[in-house]
Amino acid sequence: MADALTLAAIAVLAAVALGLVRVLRGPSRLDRMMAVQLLGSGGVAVLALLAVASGTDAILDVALTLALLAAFASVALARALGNARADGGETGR
Amino acid sequence: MSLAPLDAATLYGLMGAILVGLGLYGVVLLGGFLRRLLAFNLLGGGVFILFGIVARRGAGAGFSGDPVPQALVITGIVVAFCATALAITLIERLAEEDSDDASGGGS
Amino acid sequence: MMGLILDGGIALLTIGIAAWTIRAADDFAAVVGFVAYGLVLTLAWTRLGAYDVALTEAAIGGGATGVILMRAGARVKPAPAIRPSKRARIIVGALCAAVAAGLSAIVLLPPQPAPSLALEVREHLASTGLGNPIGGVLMAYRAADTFLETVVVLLALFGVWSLGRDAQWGGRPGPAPRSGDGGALPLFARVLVPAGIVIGIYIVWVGADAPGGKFQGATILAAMAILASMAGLVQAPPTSGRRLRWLLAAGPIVFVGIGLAGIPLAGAFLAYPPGFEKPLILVIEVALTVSLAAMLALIVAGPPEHAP
Amino acid sequence: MNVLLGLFSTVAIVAGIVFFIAGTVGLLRFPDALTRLHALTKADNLGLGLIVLGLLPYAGSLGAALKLVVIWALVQFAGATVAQMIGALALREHPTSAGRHRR
Repeated sequence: MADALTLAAIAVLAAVALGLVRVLRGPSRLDRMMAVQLLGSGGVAVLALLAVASGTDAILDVALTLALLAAFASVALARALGNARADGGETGR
Repeated sequence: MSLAPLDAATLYGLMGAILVGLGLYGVVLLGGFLRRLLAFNLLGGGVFILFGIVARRGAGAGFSGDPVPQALVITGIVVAFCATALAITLIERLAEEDSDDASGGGS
Repeated sequence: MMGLILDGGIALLTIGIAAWTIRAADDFAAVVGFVAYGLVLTLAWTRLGAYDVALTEAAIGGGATGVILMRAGARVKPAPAIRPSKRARIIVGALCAAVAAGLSAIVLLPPQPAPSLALEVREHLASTGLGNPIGGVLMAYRAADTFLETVVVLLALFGVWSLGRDAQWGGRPGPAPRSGDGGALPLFARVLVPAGIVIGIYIVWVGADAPGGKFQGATILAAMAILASMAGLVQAPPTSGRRLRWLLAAGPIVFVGIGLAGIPLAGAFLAYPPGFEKPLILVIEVALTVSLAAMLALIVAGPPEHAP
Repeated sequence: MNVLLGLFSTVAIVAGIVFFIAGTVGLLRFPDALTRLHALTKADNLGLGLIVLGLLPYAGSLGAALKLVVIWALVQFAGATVAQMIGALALREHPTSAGRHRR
């Protein structure tokens, strides 16, 4: 049971790592922003699997914090990028 | 002295060592304050992990790790954040002063 | 075995992200890399069984540090790329590799038996009434360090404020609120902020007996304040406000007050009178959480930008 | 009953992993930022949702199960918001190429 869940965590991590390679290469900044999104949901999935695999409830609290703060970071990134664009004098819609 | 067993602590310890090397390279060679600051934080992450494996190997008395180094790392992360924040504000202010000088007007 | 494969994967991913961050073409990309680095380090700390540290890394490493770096990345013009000569790269690379190799040797040849204070902590933990050994270390064994740490955070805030322009001293930090910003952000903040406040308080509360605590909880609360201000729901208070200054000082004042009371009552500065350890530690933790949350949020908000 | 529950969990978790892999394939194969965004948000949120669903029977306590659901909801909600923000930015940057994908 624990081994199977750890295997599942490895599979998710591998998928996320592969996607990360693609997203970080860009070419646009929008692609790169998805990296945080991808690692946020993937990392939370890995932590959830590990929490149940090891029966450690504390890992769920880590996952909860990660979900909250990864969301916060990616929203801040999107906003910082939006502001940079607006200041750069590009016209909006 | 004998070779450490290949376990999680050893693996992450080697990772920490490599992170310190990478961060150091960035601090020395990268151009621009922001990039150096980032590299310094990467280095810090590696140092904290090295503390973490000391904690992990000191596991005992029913704890999954020695609590003292772990508490040190928590203090370290908070202080590193404060130093980074101060440095970034300084970098921003420097950039502001530079652009004031360039446009010929002060505040 | 399965666990070791996972650990190897996390370690490789962390090193890859760190290397990518060092090599990244522009500042924005490097900041994204650094936030990703904070997220994978959280996984590494979890695998090392250091859940308290994992919580701190998730909150501060990925979240708060990432946001101030983004602020700088958006404002600071990228520095002209300096291409160090090939010789410099080889020499520095070799030296850094030597440092990494030296540290690896220390990792591979550990002292036997491993040094540990776990037994001593276990012996004395009962006297604090706490169940979380790390909380016990922070609040009893290293109480003076923890007190000075909050002072460091406060000093960092003063440092950030003092870097503002003279004319704006005492004014409000952060960008002016924009009404009708539109998009999904205001709705997101309206839902997430209340949920985040509950989670932040929960993390402080479980910190007495399980992984968690004031620094982690305070960072979550600070992040929610920043989110509300990013969404234009609230505006940062003027830094000269009397109420704000009391809020910032409350934690350190309570801490030092209880610490001083320990001299006549328990025989030492920051010693707790027997029987009152747990309630006193909880009072300090709550006061510190409130002050730390305000400090961290204001540090992220930056120096005052509007004349008072 | 237990066998059924185990089967349900296995199917849900495996399906969740398949969605994560599908998301990665989408990221690797799709031509521009907007379509990649589509692949990422759909796949990851469904993937995490299915994994959480599969883990629920083994959560051990009601509190743990509740935390799992809250975690999923947080990620789902953040994903939707960030996707909207990235999408708006993409539209502002390349109005024509982004418009091509709208029907």
